[in-house]
Amino acid sequence: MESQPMYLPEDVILKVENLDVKFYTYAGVVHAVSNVSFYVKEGETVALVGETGCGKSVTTRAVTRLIESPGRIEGGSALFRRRSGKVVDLLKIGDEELREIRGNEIAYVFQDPTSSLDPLYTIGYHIHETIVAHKSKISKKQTFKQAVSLLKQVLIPSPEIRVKNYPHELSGGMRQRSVIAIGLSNNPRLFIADEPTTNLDVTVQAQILDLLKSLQENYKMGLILITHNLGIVAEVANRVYVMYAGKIVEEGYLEQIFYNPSHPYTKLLLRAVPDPTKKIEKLESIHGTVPSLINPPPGCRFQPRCPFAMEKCLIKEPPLIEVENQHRSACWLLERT
Amino acid sequence: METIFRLLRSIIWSYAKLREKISPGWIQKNSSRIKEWELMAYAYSRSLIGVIGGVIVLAVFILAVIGPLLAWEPYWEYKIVYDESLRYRGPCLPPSCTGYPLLGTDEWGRDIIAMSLYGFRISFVISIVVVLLGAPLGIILGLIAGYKGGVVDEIIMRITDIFLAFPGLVLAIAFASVLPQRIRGFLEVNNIARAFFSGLFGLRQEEYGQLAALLSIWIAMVIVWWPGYARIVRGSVLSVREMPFVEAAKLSGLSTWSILFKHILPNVLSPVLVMMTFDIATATLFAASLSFLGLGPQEPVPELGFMISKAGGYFPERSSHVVIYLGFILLMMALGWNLLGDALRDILDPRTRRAIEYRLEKEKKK
Amino acid sequence: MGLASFIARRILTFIPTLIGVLLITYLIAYAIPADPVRAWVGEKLMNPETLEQIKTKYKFNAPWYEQFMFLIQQLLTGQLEDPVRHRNVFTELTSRFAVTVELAIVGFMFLVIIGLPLGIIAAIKKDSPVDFAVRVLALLGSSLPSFVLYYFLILVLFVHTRTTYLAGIPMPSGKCISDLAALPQSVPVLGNVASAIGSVPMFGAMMCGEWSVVADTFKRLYLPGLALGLLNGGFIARIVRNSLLDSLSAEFILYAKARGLRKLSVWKHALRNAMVPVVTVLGLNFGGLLSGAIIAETVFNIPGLGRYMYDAIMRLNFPVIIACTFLIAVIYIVVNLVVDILYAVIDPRIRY
Amino acid sequence: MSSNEILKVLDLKKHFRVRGSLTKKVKAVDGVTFSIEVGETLGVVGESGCGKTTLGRLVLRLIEPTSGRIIFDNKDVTKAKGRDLREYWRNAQMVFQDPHTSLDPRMTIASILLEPIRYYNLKVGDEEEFLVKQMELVGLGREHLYRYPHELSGGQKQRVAILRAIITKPKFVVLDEPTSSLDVSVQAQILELLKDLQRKFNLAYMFISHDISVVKYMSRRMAVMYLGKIVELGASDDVFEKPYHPYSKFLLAAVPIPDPKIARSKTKVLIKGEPPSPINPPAGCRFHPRCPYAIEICRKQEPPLLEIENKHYAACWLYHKK
Repeated sequence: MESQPMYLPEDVILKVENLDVKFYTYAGVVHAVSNVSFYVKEGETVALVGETGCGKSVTTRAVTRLIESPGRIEGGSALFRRRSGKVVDLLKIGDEELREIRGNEIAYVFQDPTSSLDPLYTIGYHIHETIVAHKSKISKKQTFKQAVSLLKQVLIPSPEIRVKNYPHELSGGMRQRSVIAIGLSNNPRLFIADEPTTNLDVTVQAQILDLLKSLQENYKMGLILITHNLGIVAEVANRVYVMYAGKIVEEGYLEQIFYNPSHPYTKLLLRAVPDPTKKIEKLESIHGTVPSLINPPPGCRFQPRCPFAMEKCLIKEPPLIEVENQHRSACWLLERT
Repeated sequence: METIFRLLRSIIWSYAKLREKISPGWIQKNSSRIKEWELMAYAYSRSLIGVIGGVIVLAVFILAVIGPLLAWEPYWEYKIVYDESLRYRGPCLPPSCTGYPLLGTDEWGRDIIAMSLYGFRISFVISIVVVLLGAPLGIILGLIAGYKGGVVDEIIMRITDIFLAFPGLVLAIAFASVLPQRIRGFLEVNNIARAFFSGLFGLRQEEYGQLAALLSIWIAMVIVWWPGYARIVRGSVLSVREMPFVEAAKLSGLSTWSILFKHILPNVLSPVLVMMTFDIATATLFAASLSFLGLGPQEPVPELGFMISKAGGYFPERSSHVVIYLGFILLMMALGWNLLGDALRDILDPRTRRAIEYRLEKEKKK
Repeated sequence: MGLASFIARRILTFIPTLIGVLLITYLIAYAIPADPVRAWVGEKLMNPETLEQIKTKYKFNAPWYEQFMFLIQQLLTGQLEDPVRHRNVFTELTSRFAVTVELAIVGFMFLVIIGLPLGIIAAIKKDSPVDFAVRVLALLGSSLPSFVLYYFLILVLFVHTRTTYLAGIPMPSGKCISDLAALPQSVPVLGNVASAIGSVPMFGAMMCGEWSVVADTFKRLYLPGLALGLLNGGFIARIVRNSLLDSLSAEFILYAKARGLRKLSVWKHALRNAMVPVVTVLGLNFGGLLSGAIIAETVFNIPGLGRYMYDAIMRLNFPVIIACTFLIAVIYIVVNLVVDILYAVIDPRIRY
Repeated sequence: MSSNEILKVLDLKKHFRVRGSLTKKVKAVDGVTFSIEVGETLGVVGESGCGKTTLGRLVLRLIEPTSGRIIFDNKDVTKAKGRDLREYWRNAQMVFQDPHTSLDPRMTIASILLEPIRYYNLKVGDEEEFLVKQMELVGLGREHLYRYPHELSGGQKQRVAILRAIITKPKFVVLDEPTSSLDVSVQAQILELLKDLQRKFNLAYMFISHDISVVKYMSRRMAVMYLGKIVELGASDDVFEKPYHPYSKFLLAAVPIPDPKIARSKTKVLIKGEPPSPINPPAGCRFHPRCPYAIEICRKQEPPLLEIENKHYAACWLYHKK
């Protein structure tokens, strides 16, 4: 059965709509991601921001169905424009087609490069494997040559030697660069970086971010950056999605989010982070903790911690309300009555 | 399952109420601990393997305690003296034949069911005591080696290595063949020890020669038993001692010994407990193997391994019923502990904890 | 590069272990309050002259440490003599050990054949009836008294079907044996190795192409081998299962999927990573088999190392006891070393 | 020594032996000198492997120093033993990075908190009432007292760990990355709590962190560490606004600023490579292989920590004899 050709605006690579992911654990059903929609354009950096357990990693993993049992994608669509120009729904295509896209057209960098790399194989072998999985006729010699040039691109010194190194022989920063090189091995159209610098030192973090930015410019790929660090967002993102408890609470261009935040959570979060360039008397802290996603609070999920909560917030979940052009926020305070 | 949970819970709560009576406020202060116990009881009651194991162990325990009192035939009477046809008489099961003995006799014409009742006690006592003596020895040495490190660690681990380089059975054979004469001499003159040990094993006091053989198996096994514990405990201590809570305890003013016993030991105990449970099974079989090789007590002591080895000489023509029945008993004794250990490993596994916790909550709500 | 120095260092740390093992053995044997010489000679041949002769030969009148040094010296120079059989201990030990090696290999084969596939299937079909069956097999295997299982296999496979026999050990032909013994003269180093390997009858027969002897050996030993496999196979399967499940849930497996690798490549990563703990357990099991399965050797009437040592203890045969313990301790050391080296082969993180 | 100083550390060193080698040494902390005044916070920043965590433990004698002196409250505690060491620990405490591992999982909160009280024989009257009062200090209540650590959230656990540290009424607390395993919103709560307690009890803090923004917010003075040495030390504002040492410059430039305009306008100065291993560090100035301003002397001689401006020190030859 041939499905209807799906529509995607020209410059959009990925458009996710109403994504729903649940984890069926013993402890009950965790509604990890509910009703999340976002899109990524060519050559654009989109940041997903939020605290631990807000569902940002799950969202991106769900896009290529990397959710393992007991997790399940319950609904939504993820339209993706393939290199050939064909638009497919990643959540519906067959396993083999999905495999062809993974690691080839969509590349990942997971949070911890140490545990993403198989300790028993060299960096070169990882790249070789990734290329061979998507190109049938290529010799080992060729792939290793390619591996060397990829490592050179991610600025690893003496790549001819490093290509034969095992992961444990590299420093944390080099490992992260290698993982980025693996991601680039098939010229992906979309690059998903999940907390790519969390375990790294600040100076190395700056190097990696710089590298990601320049690579993105060279390759013209879409970049989804997942992070909890607002400083990183400020440095590299074009557009920002703020997530809280499995939902997107605010979205917009970088300046809109930073200079005109409209959701109380975003506002408080921005004031909870010490900015070293400013004199701060007191940090704003958000009292309480992130709610359980098994029994999320009724109405707005931020309501139990929100200093502006009204009666309505307890009853009804707020939809995303337009604040200004492309800037939307899920808060009842913005409702024009 | 439900009844077992309720039973365990009522035991927990009656203990808690007792403590509450002694020192008021105990229940409130220990509510989390009681919750923890309940959680264990729940997890255990939901484990089919564990419940079966527990029932078997309990049955073996009861039989071991009352067995020698229950046995209707004294083991020291050789029936074949009166009736030669009683030697290796086959089982006599009700429909086809009625009467005595139900499952047949051994080479001396004794009822094997009655003999096995003595056997329970002997095997049970040996296995429990070996593990209860061997494990603490190994645990203490492992704790010291792991926590102190350096030269102390090196020396303790070299000694451990020496004992591990010996195959356990061989070392035990060596001990079992060396010790009996000395112990026998000791028991001959020491009446109190004789009375104590004969009571413990459910044997007659006259059997001190055989008691000496049993005790030497015992000592031999304790000596080969501790190195495994020393090693596993040392390994765990090495990782626990790096935990910040150990440093925090130092800063809280605790001495090295207090830290070892209050913080480190409780945190390395789970794998050791599991290992001990499995080891009681291994020790049961190990002791039986030694007797099987003729290194344990001799006639007339009805030790299970020894009786099987005797019957083995007539196997399979005349004695298969003895091998089957006594083999089955040994199997059950070991299986009970092994099942229990397997369940215990699951219960103590922190990875499954959350799930158990939640299911208990749900159960309670119902 | 570091491997040689690692092995050297390990062997150095094992020397005290070895000395400790020998010393303890000797002290235990020495502590026996009986007259070993009487046990060696037997009541019939007893006359004061022979007794005195043996006593002087083995330095029984000297202090214990001199006796010990004497035994060790004899052991290390290969002159130790079995005072009961009046043969060089090593000649006897070699033939006994060769039999044990055969049994260990057959047993190990069954162990691997039963353990590995069952473990992998149990991991793939986690929480299924197969998984449960493996668990039960592991529990039964470790709960069943080995000798009872041996009797039963004899009952089924020997008494009823006669597919095996319980006496003798098949040997290659005399010509084959003398050919192998002559090898070191024709080819210097390699010949020595080949000759040593050929001293295990099964291998000797293979080298001479006497396949019927190999088949006979297998027919003779498959029963105890199967028994050993059944007793420990379930346990091995559980280890395989657990470590495979661990490696399957590792992050790099998910990452391999994210890279779009084919199923086969993903499994390659999972299986190789699961091997490390399995190699340890298999190695230690093989070491245990090499040290002699005394009970199996007793029940199946196999003249192996375990049986030899058992007899020696029973007759207070010090020289043989010392030699056997020495061999067993060396096996322990070598097995541990080989396991460590295998680690390094599998896992590049471990380098010496 | 000015009477206002609670802690003074002189030329403190810790060299670890590398396993399996007789000659190789990790110079985790290699000649560190600083002091902390009563009631003030000294921030210590640096990247992984710079020795900041080792320094914290050395100061508290949880690790034995190789050489150097530690003077606490005018008493030399470098070699203190038994009773003296306990007395030191009663007055100098520590909060660890990860509250999940710094609280014994097998003890209830009450028994964890009672340990210092019992082992230091503190007179508190009714234990339970005392504990409840103390719990209120850190924003927890009686209902948390008899729980196990796993029943609390990360932030609550860290509150308990902080309370354990201050329950003996110490004068000085080492805070070893106390918020790096917590979420941003919880981090702010804990930082405010720490500031609050400092004011209440006039505590001196040594605040160790890799997060420069947090250190700057928390501390009046800060020290920058590189490969076991302090390379720059001064008032936090001064160090941040006008770093002297080239390494500090790179480090501070790399800090992401949560403000897009500043973040994008700031000049990019990226340092090359990653910190080398502290095993056999380079001779001379340890930073010279990566330093773009390195001169001849840097390769040969180690620069001393010099006062360049009012109480602002840097260890760099570039500022020597100016």
